[in-house]
Amino acid sequence: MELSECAVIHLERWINSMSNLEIRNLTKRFAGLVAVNNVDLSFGGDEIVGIIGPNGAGKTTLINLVSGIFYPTSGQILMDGVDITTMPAHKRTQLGVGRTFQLIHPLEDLSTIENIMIGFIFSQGFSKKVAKEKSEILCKSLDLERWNRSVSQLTILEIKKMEIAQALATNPGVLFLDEVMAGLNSDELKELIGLIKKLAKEKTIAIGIVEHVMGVIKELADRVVVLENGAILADGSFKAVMKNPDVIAAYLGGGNYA
Amino acid sequence: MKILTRIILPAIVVLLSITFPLFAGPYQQSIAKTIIIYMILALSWNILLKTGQISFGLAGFFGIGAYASVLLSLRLGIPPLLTIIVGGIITAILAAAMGMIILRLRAMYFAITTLALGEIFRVIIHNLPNFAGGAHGLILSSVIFDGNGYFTYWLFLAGAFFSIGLSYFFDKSKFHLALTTIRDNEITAKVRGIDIFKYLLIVFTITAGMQGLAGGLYSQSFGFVTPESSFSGDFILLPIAMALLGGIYTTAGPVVGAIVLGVISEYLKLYIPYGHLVVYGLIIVIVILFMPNGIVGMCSNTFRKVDQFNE
Amino acid sequence: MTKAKRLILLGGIIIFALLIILWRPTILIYGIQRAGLYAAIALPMALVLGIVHIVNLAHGELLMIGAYLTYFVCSTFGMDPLVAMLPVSAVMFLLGMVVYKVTIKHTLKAPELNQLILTFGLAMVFGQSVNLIATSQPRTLSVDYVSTSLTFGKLTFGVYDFIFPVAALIILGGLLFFLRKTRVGKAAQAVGQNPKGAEIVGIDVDKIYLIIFSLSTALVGIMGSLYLTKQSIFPLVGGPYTMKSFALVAMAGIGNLPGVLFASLILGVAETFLLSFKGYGGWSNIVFFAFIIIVILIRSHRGKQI
Amino acid sequence: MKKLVVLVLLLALISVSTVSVFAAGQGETGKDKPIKLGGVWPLSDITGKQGSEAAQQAVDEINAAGGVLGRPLELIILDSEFKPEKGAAAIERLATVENVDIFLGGMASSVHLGQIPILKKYKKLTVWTGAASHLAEEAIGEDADWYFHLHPWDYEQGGSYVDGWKAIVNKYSEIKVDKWFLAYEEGAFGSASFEASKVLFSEMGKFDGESFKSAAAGGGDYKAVLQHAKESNPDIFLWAGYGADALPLLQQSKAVGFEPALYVGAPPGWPADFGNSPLAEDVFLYGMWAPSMNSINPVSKKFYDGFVAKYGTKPATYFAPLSYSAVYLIKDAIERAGSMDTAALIKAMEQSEYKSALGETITFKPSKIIKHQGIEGQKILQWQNGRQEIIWPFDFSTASPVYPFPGWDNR
Repeated sequence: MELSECAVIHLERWINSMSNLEIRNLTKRFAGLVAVNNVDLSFGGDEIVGIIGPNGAGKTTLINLVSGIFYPTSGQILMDGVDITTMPAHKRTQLGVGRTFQLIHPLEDLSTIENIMIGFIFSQGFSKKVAKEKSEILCKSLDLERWNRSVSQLTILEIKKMEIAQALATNPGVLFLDEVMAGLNSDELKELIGLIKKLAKEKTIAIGIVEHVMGVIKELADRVVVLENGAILADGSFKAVMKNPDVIAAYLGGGNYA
Repeated sequence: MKILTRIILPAIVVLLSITFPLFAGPYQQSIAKTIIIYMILALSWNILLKTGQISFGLAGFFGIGAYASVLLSLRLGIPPLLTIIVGGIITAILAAAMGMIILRLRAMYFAITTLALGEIFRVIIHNLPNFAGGAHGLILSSVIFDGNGYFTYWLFLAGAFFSIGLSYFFDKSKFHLALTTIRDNEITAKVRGIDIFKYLLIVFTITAGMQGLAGGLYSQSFGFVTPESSFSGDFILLPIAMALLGGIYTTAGPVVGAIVLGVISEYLKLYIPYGHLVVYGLIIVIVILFMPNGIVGMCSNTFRKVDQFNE
Repeated sequence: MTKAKRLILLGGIIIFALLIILWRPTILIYGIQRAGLYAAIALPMALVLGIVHIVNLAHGELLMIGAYLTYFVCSTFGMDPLVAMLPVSAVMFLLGMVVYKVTIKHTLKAPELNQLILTFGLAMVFGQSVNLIATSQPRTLSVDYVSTSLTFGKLTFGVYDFIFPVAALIILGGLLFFLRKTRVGKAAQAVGQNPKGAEIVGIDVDKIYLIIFSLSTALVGIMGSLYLTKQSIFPLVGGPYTMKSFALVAMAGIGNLPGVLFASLILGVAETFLLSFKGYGGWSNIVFFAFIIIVILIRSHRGKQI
Repeated sequence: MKKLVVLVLLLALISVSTVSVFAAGQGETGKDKPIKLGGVWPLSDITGKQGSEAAQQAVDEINAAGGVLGRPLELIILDSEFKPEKGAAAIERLATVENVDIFLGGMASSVHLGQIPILKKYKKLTVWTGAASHLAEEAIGEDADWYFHLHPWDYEQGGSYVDGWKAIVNKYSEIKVDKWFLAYEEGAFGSASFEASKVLFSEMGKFDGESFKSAAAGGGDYKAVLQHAKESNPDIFLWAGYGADALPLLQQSKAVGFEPALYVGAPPGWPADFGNSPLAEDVFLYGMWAPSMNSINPVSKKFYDGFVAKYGTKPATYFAPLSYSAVYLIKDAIERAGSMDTAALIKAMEQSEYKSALGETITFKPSKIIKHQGIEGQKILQWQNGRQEIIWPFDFSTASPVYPFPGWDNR
């Protein structure tokens, strides 16, 4: 089944969704160090934004702030104009903030399909029955065929897909993918890249993708944001950013990028 | 096969348990009643455990339910049957209020806090001689149904069915998904739209209500309450042991565990009058060592293996 | 807790203490003695909880066994309990090894609940076995020196009980030295913080667990001997101390040994403070648990926003 | 599949538990069919253990002497585990599975409260040796003519102490009991003694008291109470607690320098070789029986020697002679009744006049509520040279009191 087809089936609630996330001079301090420093960032529609930077640059912290795992020290977060700065995480999800996690942690005590259902049920309020149907369709759309297996039997790629599906099931307008590519071989990488492209365009989800693999960013990102020490160092097209001397310095200084 | 397991067998069990008094003597009935008390506690504790929260507050809520029900019939003359239900509700309300504060705690901090609260209830009751009978406790002029064995048994059975029903609901409804997600990973739960606190509060309240209900059943059927017996530590660890030995996270587990341990303890003491508790303890140790997933867990595992073999 | 806060708290406590000394010195004396007993018994549990990560519900029963061993040694060989302490602790160490190897070892992979109920079963076995052997009739060693007392003017108080705070300090000091200075101790701490990591860097986690559990059993055994000098013993004597210790450890926070001493001090003094008001003794039981709840809640509030 | 297994298991268990009804309870029939007594005690506790053993001893003695009405006695002993529900289930079993004719035993009021509704259901002859709580008496009620209670009720014990001390003061003029202090354990047992005593003793002088946490409940620190006792400086200091409190109390009294002229303890039992402690010397105590009774009471001697011979240990609690007496009371009643008809048995029991091992000749009189109360008070004894000597009632006295309580240092 083509994605475009099933998209129609299970995206009816998404038609008018051209979400927009706006982050206004956001700052987060942990005892002493500044993890996120006065960040201004705004994106939406079907834009794919690559968020890069050396380790400890505050990429994941930024996502945690937006998705409500932490509350910021100062600044503002607006989702479609709604101030969600101090909103509990589960409410933000219902407003369309979605994310995956750097470290995969599937829910071991639930089946694969149930792992996906929870999004439909608790974010969108579907009944178990409907959620199941929708999840199966979603799985098909992601070529995740073995949804009846227990999580422990899945391959890494399948688990990654499952977690993306779990996030999609919450009907996000803005979706953060935190190093989804980690641990995949080149073929799997290609597959997932293709998938993400489709998602952005066909479901009109704004995607913020944190990635070390520059190739992926190059492939996917319409726009790249570079963080260093929690502050935005550069913001622009991949080419432009990569030419930016500060960025190069940062990377040579910061060292590692895959 | 499906029909057999889904309809016929349960029907038989229900029928048997209802007609139990007709072919079993008062002695078996009274054992069954004790088992049911512990079964309700084990089930309720297991439901909360599905969220990953370990409660030691069983005795506390049990005692509150017991005292509430006795006080209601002594001070306000409310009919016993009603006091049991109202007692359960009062316990639930109290639990909800406490939950607001303590459900932020996790793991052993939550466990010890619930234990401490139970103790505090006991001490308070203990120091209210005029209102709650103080150290002596209180007695009722008559026990429920004037001690009619049949009705009392059926009342207890109703309590058991109610609890099993609740537990089954938490196993099958979307609660199962919410609670399991919370247990497995609270952060995932949050970002997938689950209001953790809300679910914890609901479950904590309901399970406390069940424990209060058990307390009411107990006090009304024996016609008395005392701080020592109504808040007894036996109501904390034995139900937990039963749930664990039966198999946690399932409804069948606590039920089986309660029946097995309940029956075993009765039979042991017939054969070893002066040392049965040693053996009882040994059995607990051995089961934990050799059936880490409990009886139900083990059975289902073996059968899963068989199924896979057949595939 | 930040340094500043800690200092403020300490200052407050000192002032409070001074006021009490002026008003009723016995409160502080008895409070400290009581705290010593609590802490000395709770410390071994804190050790096990912090490193082996199991709540040992048989803790109090081990105390009881230690006490009974001492009793039989003393009554048969006419030994002084403070001497008998040494052989007893050795035996208890072995007992600890056996208990660990035969039972606990095999539940460490399982969820913590299994360990909880396992130790509950063990507690039952220990308590009831002793009951079969020695009956529930209390046993007493009457040692004359336990009632040695000091008199300042009108005030007379027992001094022997200071053996408990002393014991607590020795145990704490010893454990801290062991954990911070010795190789095994450092390894143990590593295991406590991150068993997997420790395994990777080549620490024999199982051996560490064995040592720590046996060590704590031996320490509880020693406390059993000390307990016997002051109290009559019976098969269920240990039970309450399991819960008290568990509560204290929770109050102090897992892995925080000095905290146990601190927590015991607060509770000990608070209890004796309430007890010193005639007729309010009944409520002193609440103090213990109320304090624990408050402390835990305060800590959780500080530790909010993971 | 999983469910199937579980359900099968369930069925199996239920059927197992029911089969037993028909399995048990079919004894032999005919003339030599034994007369069945059913006894319930907390067997894990020394009181229940020795109580049941003493009852068994009596049964064996009686059978050795040819039984009752030519029929042997049979005693079925069940454990109450100190749990009301277990105690109740035990009564149900004795009544329906074992088909006993008579209930006896008993210890712990809370357990008894759970049993009373069941006892009322069967209305068989019941001879109870324990449960002192007045609540138990209320629960039994006035019209339970089948219920015979041996152990004095809590208020009766208080009363007996008053009478005892009055008598002692009259006889020994030097003894002074105008100012009282009662330290009582905070549980039901202690509180009961306090409330009972408060009323009664206030008529004899100034009465004061405070509760403490018994070592049996994880306490064992009495310094605060002793401090207060010392401050109020009483003529007579009493403590109502458990055996585990006995010696620590004395030690801590010494430590805080508290030396009352009369030091009285009222635990249900005393720790092993308590008498050997120098501190124990001349401590007064309340109790129903002491081995010293052997020297003045042949029944007591018979019981004591028999018990030691049979079990190799000394009886350490008065629940032993009490249960022993209960069995003999029943035996006499059956013989007088000449049948096992309950009405006749009750009638015969009412006429009991049994010279018991406890000293008293047990007869049944009404107490506050119930019709048949056996023993109405405890005795006042004193530890002298490591033995419990009986001081009062004077007709059982084995020694005269040592007064005042010697100071801690001259021991």
